[in-house]
Amino acid sequence: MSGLGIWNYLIIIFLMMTGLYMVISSSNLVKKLIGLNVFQTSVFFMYISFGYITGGAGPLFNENVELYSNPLPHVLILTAIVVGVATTAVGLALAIRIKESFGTIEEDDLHKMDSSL
Amino acid sequence: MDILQILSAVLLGLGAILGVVGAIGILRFPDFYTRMHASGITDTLCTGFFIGGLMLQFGMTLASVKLLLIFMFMLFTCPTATHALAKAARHGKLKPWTRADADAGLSNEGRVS
Amino acid sequence: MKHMTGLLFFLALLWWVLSGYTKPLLISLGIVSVLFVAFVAHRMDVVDEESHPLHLSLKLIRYWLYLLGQIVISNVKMVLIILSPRPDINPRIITVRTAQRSELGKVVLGNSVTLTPGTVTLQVEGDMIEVHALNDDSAKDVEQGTFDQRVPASIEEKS
Amino acid sequence: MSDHMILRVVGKFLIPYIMLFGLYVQFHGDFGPGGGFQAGVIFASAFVIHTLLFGVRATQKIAPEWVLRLVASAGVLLYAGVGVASLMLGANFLDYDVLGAYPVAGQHLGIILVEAGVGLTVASVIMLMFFTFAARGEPEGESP
Amino acid sequence: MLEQLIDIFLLAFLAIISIAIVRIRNVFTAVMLFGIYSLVSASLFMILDAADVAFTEAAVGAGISTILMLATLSLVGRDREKPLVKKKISFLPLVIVLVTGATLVYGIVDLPPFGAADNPVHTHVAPRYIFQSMSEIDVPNLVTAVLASYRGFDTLGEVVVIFTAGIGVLLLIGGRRRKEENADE
Amino acid sequence: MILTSAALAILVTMLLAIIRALLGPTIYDRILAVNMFGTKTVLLIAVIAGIAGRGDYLDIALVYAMINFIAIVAVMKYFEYGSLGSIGNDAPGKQEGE
Repeated sequence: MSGLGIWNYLIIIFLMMTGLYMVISSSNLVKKLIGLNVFQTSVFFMYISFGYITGGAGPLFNENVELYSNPLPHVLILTAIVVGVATTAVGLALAIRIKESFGTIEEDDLHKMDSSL
Repeated sequence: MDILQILSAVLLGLGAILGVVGAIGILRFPDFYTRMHASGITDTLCTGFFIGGLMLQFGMTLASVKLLLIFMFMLFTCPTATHALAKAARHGKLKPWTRADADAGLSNEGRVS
Repeated sequence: MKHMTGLLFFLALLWWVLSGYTKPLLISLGIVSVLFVAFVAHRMDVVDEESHPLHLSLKLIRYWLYLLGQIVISNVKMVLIILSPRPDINPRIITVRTAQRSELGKVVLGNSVTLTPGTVTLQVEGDMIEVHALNDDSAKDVEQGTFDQRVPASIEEKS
Repeated sequence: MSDHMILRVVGKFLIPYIMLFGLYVQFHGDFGPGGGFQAGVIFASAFVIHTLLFGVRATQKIAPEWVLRLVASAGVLLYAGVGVASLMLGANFLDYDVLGAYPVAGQHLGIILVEAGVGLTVASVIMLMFFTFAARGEPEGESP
Repeated sequence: MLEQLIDIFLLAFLAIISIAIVRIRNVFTAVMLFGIYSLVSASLFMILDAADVAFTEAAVGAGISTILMLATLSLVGRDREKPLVKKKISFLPLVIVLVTGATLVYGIVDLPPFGAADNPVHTHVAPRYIFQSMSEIDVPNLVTAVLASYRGFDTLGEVVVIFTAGIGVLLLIGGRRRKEENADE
Repeated sequence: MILTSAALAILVTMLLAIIRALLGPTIYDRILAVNMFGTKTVLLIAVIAGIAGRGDYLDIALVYAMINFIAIVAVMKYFEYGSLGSIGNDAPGKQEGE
């Protein structure tokens, strides 16, 4: 395992954990969604790092290239990004509804308002 | 290393220096309006040098035309974005820093009147 | 109509520059795309003399060359200011009257002022423009109205 | 946005070219980076600029909501329809080999149609979402 | 080798920005920083040879998602985070995160080496995609070939998900508000 | 080699811009830093395209320039008007006195 690989994976885990921390600990719903997105991108990095080959070219066909990076993770992540934004939009819409119904998007206040939550 | 490579390296180097200088300006200047001028450097000439150097790298291909397109696009949008931002700041009553304030020992950075 | 023709020409040029392929399929797709975009742009009502100044092509090129020279000069000045240990800055907001009548002229002027580091257009209102200048030197340039005189005169004649 | 003259003029100038760039990305996905997903978003962003400059009601007149709903559904149907067509022609679902005279031509046709379906759906869904978000705070019927 | 220096730099940027996003209280600033985060991550995708992914991240992540978040903020008000009740600082989230992180770091050890051409990922279906696609599909962009042809079924699912998300947004906040909500405005 | 050094110089510029974005102090400073960061990213992508030797990748740089502009306009609009979809009172082409 080269040093670069460890650095890549360490940062990926770090980002994943910051995302998780944001989702758990911040009380603002929009910020929770940002945390969710950070978590999501860390997974994207992980996939793309797995697909990378040192010295390989990007997966665009070219006669004089022998070694390509793996196109499969790229395909999975490409669609995942768009789907991620679509689901984020649903989450934001939910936040707007919550604001309109309860008057706040802070989780603590919501808990205080409705003890059954 | 032929002459085009050297020229390209010179252009890229100048662009790099301008970029770093602009960034230093953004850190050094006292308030938002003056920082805007510093970021103007990196938007104009720095971009121009980089694009020029890259065009020499790519040679006479379609890629060079695309680079020119990027340059023209940025020439249109960068001042527009800067102006929009400045107008928003003016609209938001952000008070500009003046020499008099500094002389009076006031640091009114970020104060909204 | 004239503006639409100009738009079609520039769109076709853009497609050709971007694509670079001469396969019949891609060229026909390109034609369809250009026509579709022109249709949507017409529906959006964004094609007019404000956005497509066809009437000043040659003068605009000369103006651009002049502008480029100005940009280089003021960039060098800015670099010296930033790197000097005690920056010579004396920012102020000045208001100058422009000779431009048309909106396009004002826009070209405003963006030129912003493009040269050291001055930023803050507001364009009526025929007054408000400029934030970094120091006396750059403020003088704007007050003397060097750009104002150089902006192609034909912009005003047309509208 | 009458007080933002510079922004308005530059925006009006750029909108058609951004749309054309989106279509370029759509049709050149086979040869370079790009494809339906990216193209849809870029095409939609031209409408986003229009909304930012002229307000959501003006943009909704150009691209009414019922058209967008229709286009979004049409995109998914186009995608699935290509699959059904290949099913009808005796191959597996979404196996494009049978669509053309010979396999490679069929693959080309299939990919172009499928990407078109993706592009239509993504562009119209993004536009729908943005319009919905932007129109939420607006009073009804205050159109020019 | 120098290219990998860029990679290291960009990853460090990402770490700095993510810490800043966690620390900052103002939600609007967090959204702006998330815009930067998207830009950096797209550059990282570029340097890791994933041009198509960078393209998507540039258009979608940096553009549309920032704009949607801004639209949301304009509707819910740009409150600072937690202005009303001051919750007592709990260490539970931190402990959970640290424990999970430590477990994952332990898991790194068994991962295959970064960037080696004979990793398990590259041996199973990828060679088929890379070496057969020019004769089977004849599309130079391998990502498009895999996306639209080899894994077309997958992509159909994704498109349906996006469509459903659009319907969801319309159902949640589309249309006009109810009467009583209009009344008390 | 040249190109990689240029990329590193851009990275240094980006780092300084990030510092400004983190320091603030006003929100406008942050937006300015984000804008500058965006233009530098465009250049970085262009340089990476040069390193890879592929003209196709320049499309991505073009998208960046575009998205950066849109994002800044959106932020500006959010700031000045508090809403992204408002100001429906002048249709394109119809000029109003200021």
